[in-house]
Amino acid sequence: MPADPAPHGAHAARSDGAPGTGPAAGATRAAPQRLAQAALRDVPWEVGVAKPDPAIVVDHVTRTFGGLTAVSVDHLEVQRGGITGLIGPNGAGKTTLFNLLTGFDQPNTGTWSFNGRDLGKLSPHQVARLGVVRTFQLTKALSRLTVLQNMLLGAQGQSGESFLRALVPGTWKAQEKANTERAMDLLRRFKLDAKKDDFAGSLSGGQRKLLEMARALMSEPQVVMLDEPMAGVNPALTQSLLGHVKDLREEGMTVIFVEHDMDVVRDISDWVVVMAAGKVIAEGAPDSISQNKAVVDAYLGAHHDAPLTEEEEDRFLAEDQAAERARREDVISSEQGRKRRARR
Amino acid sequence: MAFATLVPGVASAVGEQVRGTLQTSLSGPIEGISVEVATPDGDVVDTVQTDEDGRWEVDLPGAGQYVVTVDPDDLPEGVELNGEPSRTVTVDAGRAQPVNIGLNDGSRNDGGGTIRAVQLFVDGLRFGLLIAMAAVGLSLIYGTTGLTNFAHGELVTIGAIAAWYINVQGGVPLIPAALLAMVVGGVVGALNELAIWRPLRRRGTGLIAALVVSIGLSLALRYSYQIFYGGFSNPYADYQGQRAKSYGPFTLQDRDVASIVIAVVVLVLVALMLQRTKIGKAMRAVSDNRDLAASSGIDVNRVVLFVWVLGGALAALGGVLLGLSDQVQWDMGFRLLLLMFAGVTLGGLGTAYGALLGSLIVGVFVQMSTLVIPNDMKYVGGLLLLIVILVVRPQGILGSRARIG
Amino acid sequence: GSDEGGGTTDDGASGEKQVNVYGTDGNMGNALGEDFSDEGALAGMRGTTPLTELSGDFTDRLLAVDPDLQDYNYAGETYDAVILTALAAQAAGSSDATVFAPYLNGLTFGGEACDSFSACVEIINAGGNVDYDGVSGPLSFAEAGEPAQASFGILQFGEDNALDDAATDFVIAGDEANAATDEGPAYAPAGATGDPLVIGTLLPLTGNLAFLGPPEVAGAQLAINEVNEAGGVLGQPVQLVEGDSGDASTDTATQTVDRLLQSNVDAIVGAASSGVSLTVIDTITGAGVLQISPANTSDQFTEYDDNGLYFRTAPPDTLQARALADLIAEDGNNTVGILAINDPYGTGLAENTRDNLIAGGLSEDSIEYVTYDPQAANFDSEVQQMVDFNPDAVVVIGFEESSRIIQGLNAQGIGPQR
Amino acid sequence: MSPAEKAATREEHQRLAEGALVRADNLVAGYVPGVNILNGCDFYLSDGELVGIIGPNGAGKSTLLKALFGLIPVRSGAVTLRGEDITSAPAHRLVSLGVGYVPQNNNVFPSLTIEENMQMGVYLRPKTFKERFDYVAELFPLLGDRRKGKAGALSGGERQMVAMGRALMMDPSVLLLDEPSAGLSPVLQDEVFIRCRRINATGVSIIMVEQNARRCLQICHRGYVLDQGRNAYTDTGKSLMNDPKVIELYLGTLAKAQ
Amino acid sequence: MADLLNAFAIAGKAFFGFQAIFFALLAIGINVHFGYTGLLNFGQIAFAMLGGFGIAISVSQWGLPFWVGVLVGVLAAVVLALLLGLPTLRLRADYLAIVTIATAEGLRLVFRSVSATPVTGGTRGLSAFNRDFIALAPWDTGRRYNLIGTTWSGGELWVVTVGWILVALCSLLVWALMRSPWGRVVKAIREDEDAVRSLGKNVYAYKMQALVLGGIFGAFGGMVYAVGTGSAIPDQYQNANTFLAYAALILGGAARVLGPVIGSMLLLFILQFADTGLRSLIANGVIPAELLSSTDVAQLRYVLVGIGLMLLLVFRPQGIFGDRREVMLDAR
Ligand SMILES: Nc1ncnc2c1ncn2[C@@H]1O[C@H](COP(=O)(O)OP(=O)(O)OP(=O)(O)O)[C@@H](O)[C@H]1O
Ligand SMILES: Nc1ncnc2c1ncn2[C@@H]1O[C@H](COP(=O)(O)OP(=O)(O)OP(=O)(O)O)[C@@H](O)[C@H]1O
Ligand SMILES: CC(C)C[C@H](N)C(=O)O
Ligand SMILES: [Mg+2]
Ligand SMILES: [Mg+2]
Repeated sequence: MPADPAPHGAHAARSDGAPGTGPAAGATRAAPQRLAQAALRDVPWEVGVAKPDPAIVVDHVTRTFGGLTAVSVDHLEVQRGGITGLIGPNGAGKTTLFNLLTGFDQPNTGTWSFNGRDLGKLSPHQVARLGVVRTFQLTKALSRLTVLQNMLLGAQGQSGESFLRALVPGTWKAQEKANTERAMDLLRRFKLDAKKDDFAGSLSGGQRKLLEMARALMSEPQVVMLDEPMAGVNPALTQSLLGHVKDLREEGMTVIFVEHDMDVVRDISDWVVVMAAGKVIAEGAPDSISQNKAVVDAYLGAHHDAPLTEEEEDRFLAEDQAAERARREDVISSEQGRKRRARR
Repeated sequence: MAFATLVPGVASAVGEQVRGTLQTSLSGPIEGISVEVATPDGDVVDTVQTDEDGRWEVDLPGAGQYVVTVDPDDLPEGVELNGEPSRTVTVDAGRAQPVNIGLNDGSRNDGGGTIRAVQLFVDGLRFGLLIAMAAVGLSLIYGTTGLTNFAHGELVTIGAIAAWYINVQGGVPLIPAALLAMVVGGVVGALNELAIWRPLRRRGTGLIAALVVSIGLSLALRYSYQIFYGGFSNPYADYQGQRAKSYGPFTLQDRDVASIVIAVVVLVLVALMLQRTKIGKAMRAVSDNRDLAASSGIDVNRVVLFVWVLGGALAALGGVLLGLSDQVQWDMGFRLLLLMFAGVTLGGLGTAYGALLGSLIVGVFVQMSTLVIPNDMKYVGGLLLLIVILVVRPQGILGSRARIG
Repeated sequence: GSDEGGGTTDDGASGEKQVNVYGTDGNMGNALGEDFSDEGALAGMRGTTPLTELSGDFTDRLLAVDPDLQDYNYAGETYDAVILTALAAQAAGSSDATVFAPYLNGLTFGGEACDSFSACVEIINAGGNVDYDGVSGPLSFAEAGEPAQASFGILQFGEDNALDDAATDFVIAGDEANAATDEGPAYAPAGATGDPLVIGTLLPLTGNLAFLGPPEVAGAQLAINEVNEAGGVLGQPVQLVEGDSGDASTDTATQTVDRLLQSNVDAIVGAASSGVSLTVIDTITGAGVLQISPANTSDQFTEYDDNGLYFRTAPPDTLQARALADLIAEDGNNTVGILAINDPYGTGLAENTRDNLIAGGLSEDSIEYVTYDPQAANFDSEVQQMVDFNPDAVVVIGFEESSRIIQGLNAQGIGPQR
Repeated sequence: MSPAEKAATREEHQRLAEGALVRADNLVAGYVPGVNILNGCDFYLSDGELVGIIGPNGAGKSTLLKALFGLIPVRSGAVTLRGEDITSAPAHRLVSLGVGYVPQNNNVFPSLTIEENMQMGVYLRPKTFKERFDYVAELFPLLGDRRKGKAGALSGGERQMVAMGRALMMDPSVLLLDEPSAGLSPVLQDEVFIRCRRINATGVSIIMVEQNARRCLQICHRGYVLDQGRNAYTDTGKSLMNDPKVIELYLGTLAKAQ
Repeated sequence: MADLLNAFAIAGKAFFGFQAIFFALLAIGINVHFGYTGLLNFGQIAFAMLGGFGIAISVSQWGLPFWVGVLVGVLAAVVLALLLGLPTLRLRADYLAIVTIATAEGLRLVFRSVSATPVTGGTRGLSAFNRDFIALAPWDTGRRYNLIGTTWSGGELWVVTVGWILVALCSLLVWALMRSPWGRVVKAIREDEDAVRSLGKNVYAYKMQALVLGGIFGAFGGMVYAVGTGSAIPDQYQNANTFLAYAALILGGAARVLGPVIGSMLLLFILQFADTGLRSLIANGVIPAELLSSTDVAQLRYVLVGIGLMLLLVFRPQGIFGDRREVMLDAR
């Protein structure tokens, strides 16, 4: 673990998290406090490159479903105390890789370790107890538990969770209280505090995502693996949450996250790993990604630098329509065409 | 007073006696065999010859032990003593003790030419097919609505009972009666859905509450049957008393053959319908995701209604076929329920093919297990198999495992 | 019988084997015949049941109570159970079961014979000693509170699948000499009065013995009617509280007993099934209430520790087994298959029958003993086991489900059908 | 009151909604008895329009779509389609009236194959399957490549494609999309937005709920900002996108930074 | 009218009878399994059978003291829970249901089989094992006592007293557990196992603990029943009892501490009142005897019970104590 949690950095980041603060600050902030970024600065942008202080090391992991190779990663290291973005086209194998690393799925071959400890044979809860906690892309809200209970469940090392001690409230009351406070803090950050006594099953899609992430953080993991945490989350809130994630990094947490929103990826990741068709096809600093042709082809598409401008879109649209017209003329039956015109 | 009219029975009041009959089922009564009765010390009490009915009897001087010996030399061709020629029997005071020496005409343990394992297998197949037919509806209803319907057995019963009334009371031949029973089954299924389950679904009743409602419904229906139909078992008027025909290693009654054929044909048709037709796909879609199905233009209520009608009709037909071989009873469906559940689950919940496969396995295994375990535990084997299979394949035989994450 | 055409299960060249099929009290009733529609399906099937020849007069009286009766099985025993209870209460001068129970045995032997409630009460009032000879036989109770000797009907089905009354025979098993000798306490003075006697019934209205319910209910009702016509017990009419026993697979009996006890009954007539009686005997006798069963035949009750409160008018199966075994042996059967329901009644009777057959010289390998679960959906494998054994005689000991087994036997050519 | 806020008032709504294709007035709806999620929400969609709905998580956007589509009971207020009252009409009837809907969650049939999922899209008009499928498979090649595979095994994004695909199969005249771009890779997000515009250009009216708010507002004719079950702002997409209040509260500044 | 009141009083006794205790304990166990942990255990009656036979076999067959029998019963239930849980806790809820039904039914068939007669007494079962226990009663067990319009034999009263104390203790235990973090984990497992795994909880171990705990409650139920009836007969332990216990639980409200208790009392009341009420109506002439003989009552009562169950759940699907919000959530 990085020895220096850099109080100054933490402070800076916290103020950074408030909405409305200049976004550029993240990119330009002084590097020294950000250990991971500093450490990764000199690492070459090569697939499978060794990191100075890897928390997770993956070797030769493959997973096939029938004829489909979902994951085939030769070598991958994840820097401790850094935020590693994992991107790649849909079906690239990101979620499957998460499943494998956290024991939810068994690979065909391969080994991986956390802090030098082989995780291969461990079951999901053992992995989680070592401090590697993940979230799910398709959220798993514990529907008939309240939001607060969902949160409390995330806390680790609760003595009240053992059968016998559960019967002696004295042994867990204090801990429970502390946990509740911490949970409320997190809920406030995630804008869920008003919902604390509602059943998690009654949350909206985005709120579930938030809860899922907050719950994972509740366990104070060493490594947190977030599977598309921001998909479906309101952009304003996303922004403030990113600040929180950065805070966590300052506290020494290792974050791996899957995300399709390149703005987010660029904003917070120290290192980006790109997967396609199960393989890692590139890794490097965030800036490196849009320069990599393979990545652009496989993932970002032609307009990778920024979202399409309206003009661009209009142009594409016009092209499309021309193509469509051409296609229609020779492919589609006239009946279909008539129908469509008639409806207009 | 009734007692006064008693004919003094063989067993009392005549003084001590030993008596018996020598005969075999093949040779008939055996006449002229000499039987000697002596005390254990060897004092001969009397020696008699069997009469034309094969009977013999010897009056005894008193209670006590006696040795009865048969002279095997005169036994006819093919008949021999099963064991020793003599037996020691204890005669109580005043009792005419029958003595049975035991002859062997070679017919014992000869099994009538069938191979037991094969016979049991075939019986099991037949049974399994009937379970399957009754259970398809259970599986489909579970699939489309998530309801674990404990009242499904009552749909089976109503089919059998309806056919019985139409056939026996109404004098209609069984085949049209069975068709009518299917209609009744379908209608009852539809009523189930329209009167109970649809309103409950509309009110947002949970699945477990619905399960308990089905338990209540099952109770109510079952005992209504008992009130109206009675507690007895009754056969249909037709196709009774058939002898089993030999098919080499196994035998079957004609009606069993017919049941098998009907079941196979119907099940294949159902399977094809599920796989190929629009409504079949709609059923599977509804079972996956009701709201999304509605959003695709499927009239969910109509599909569910169709499932109930189909399930009810099939259950009814299953009931009729079951009643044909094992008579009609007010609780016949209920007693089958566990096996239906077992079959449906074994194959993989909610999959129609699974229900078929699972039911067949259950049926066959229940029968075949009697080769090794006592008959009164025959279900144990089937249930054990169920457990073993599910432990090895937690998603059922044809079920597929859901992806995580 | 070897007159079939077509491919049957012939065993080789020597023609078809004729198998004798026997039944017992659980199935030897016309209800069995109703399950068969084709002529002769049961023809020749014989069996035993605790039975005396009921007089036409008695059956007429029963029919007056319940015109729909088809069978009279255990009607006489039930009638006797009620009469005996009433007599005991009258003799003891109390309607408290713990008080009148000790009188019961003594009322069945020794002294002046009488065969109706009014006649017996007269004797009591005259200071005499009563020997009630019931509709179901002389009763003569042994120490354990059950008939020491009993008459069994040997019934036979005719071509029309109904019991052939002309072919019915009666035998007596057991020995009246085994009856108890203790006449019990001295009778209360003539014309004793007291609290009304309340009798509950615990009879099978639902469940697999439901077919025995109607005759039993009618028997009980008839007895109550007659007792009350004769002035009741202790100067008050006897009250009847009806209850259902269900079968052993439901909890009905326990609940009924609860209700009966709650209604302050002094005696409970029932249950029919031994299995059911076992579930409630402790509750009943523990509550100081008398239990008298008209139909329990399991030998288990003979030894049961019942606080002296359990009686029965049906003979224990040790007696029926003897009658049955005699019947089987008399017919010269060399091999016997026994298909018995797995319940206290079926296993007890079957085992006793087997023991009797063995005592009569039959070797153990000549007997195939199969118990079955009555709840099974079909009996293919049981029948198949019999087919394999191919015995000279098949004994079916069971209740309602017997018809399905016999049907299976018929289909395989080893049933009563020729 | 900013123009956008003003446009969100009931008076404005009633003035503008006249003759709209889809129109919802003063909708009140919710899940649990006694708790309203929509508190008098107004909404309209004119023929040929592409309307975006944005708002914080839990604002009631999905609920609004469900209420329009008859999946949850409407407690008061009315929904009309081409002037015809469709309040709480069963969903399957709306489909036959040419309304398509892609839910936010659980939007595929997991145990059906991809192909069968697509068939469900043309449930009411199975004859058109082949032609429509070719069209959709061109858009999302994966759907054609793995047509025999079970949808339940697919990755999050792949499911989203199936869900979109199913709705496109329908060839509806009104399309309700609940976060169609969520979970898709950037390339495909572009595809989806472009495709939506293209479909819209062919005359299909679209209602789109998006958390990819900027992109959504960029392409849509009009946008609604929903907050706590009420309309907070309504305006053209572009004005909303540039409204500082909207930016601060709902859009954030992250994307703009690039 | 008086008859009806009397019928009510008689049925009222069912509220407190040992059968209500039996179902309450079964249902408390099921509540732990299903209500809180989401384990669809449909074989609860097997635990009860082991409890009942634990005492019966120990006392009448092995001649051990009563309390050793209780211990044996509990141990047997624990062993069954472990054996059952080991392979099956991985199963999806509905599959688990079938496996547990199968286990219970199979176990009963084994217990009642002729081959098991030397141990279990086969279908005859065992009896005469509760004397030691009844003898502990602080009052005269031979007498009958009148309590609020109902009469009880001394022994019965003793069984019921101890039984209700047991129910209270078990409920207390459940209450204490379910408000603790342990209970939270278990409830979370009910909702989604994978999510709980991902948070570092050993789902398997928790499920096993819940299975064992609920199984022990079930065993207690069986013991009360065996001691109450004074006999242990395999056929008393039919699966239908599990279904009724589920009905009781849902009636009362699943995942509520008192749900199973109140539900069971109510269920037994309905069962008994369907009988006594009908009979008194017939006796009163309210229902003409031609229409319904008292012989039909036996069957009709089950029809009424069935309909009663249905109606209760139709109008209160969440049960008496249940939270409607919570129930709505799991509607599919
Ligand atoms: N259980 C399974 N059975 C069959 N195929 C599977 C299974 N799980 C995953 N796959 C396939 O493996 C590939 C990788 O899936 P994965 O979920 O890892 O993708 P992903 O990178 O997370 O994609 P997305 O960005 O869309 O979430 C996909 O093509 C998917 O269809
Ligand atoms: N099934 C439900 N039962 C009860 N309450 C619900 C349910 N679904 C949603 N809610 C509540 O309704 C409110 C609105 O939910 P809705 O799904 O419409 O939000 P949304 O605007 O779509 O949010 P998101 O962007 O996160 O998807 C939320 O507060 C949520 O808690
Ligand atoms: C009614 C009879 C057939 C009952 C049987 N004798 C028994 O004791 O179980
Ligand atoms: Mg993924
Ligand atoms: Mg939403």
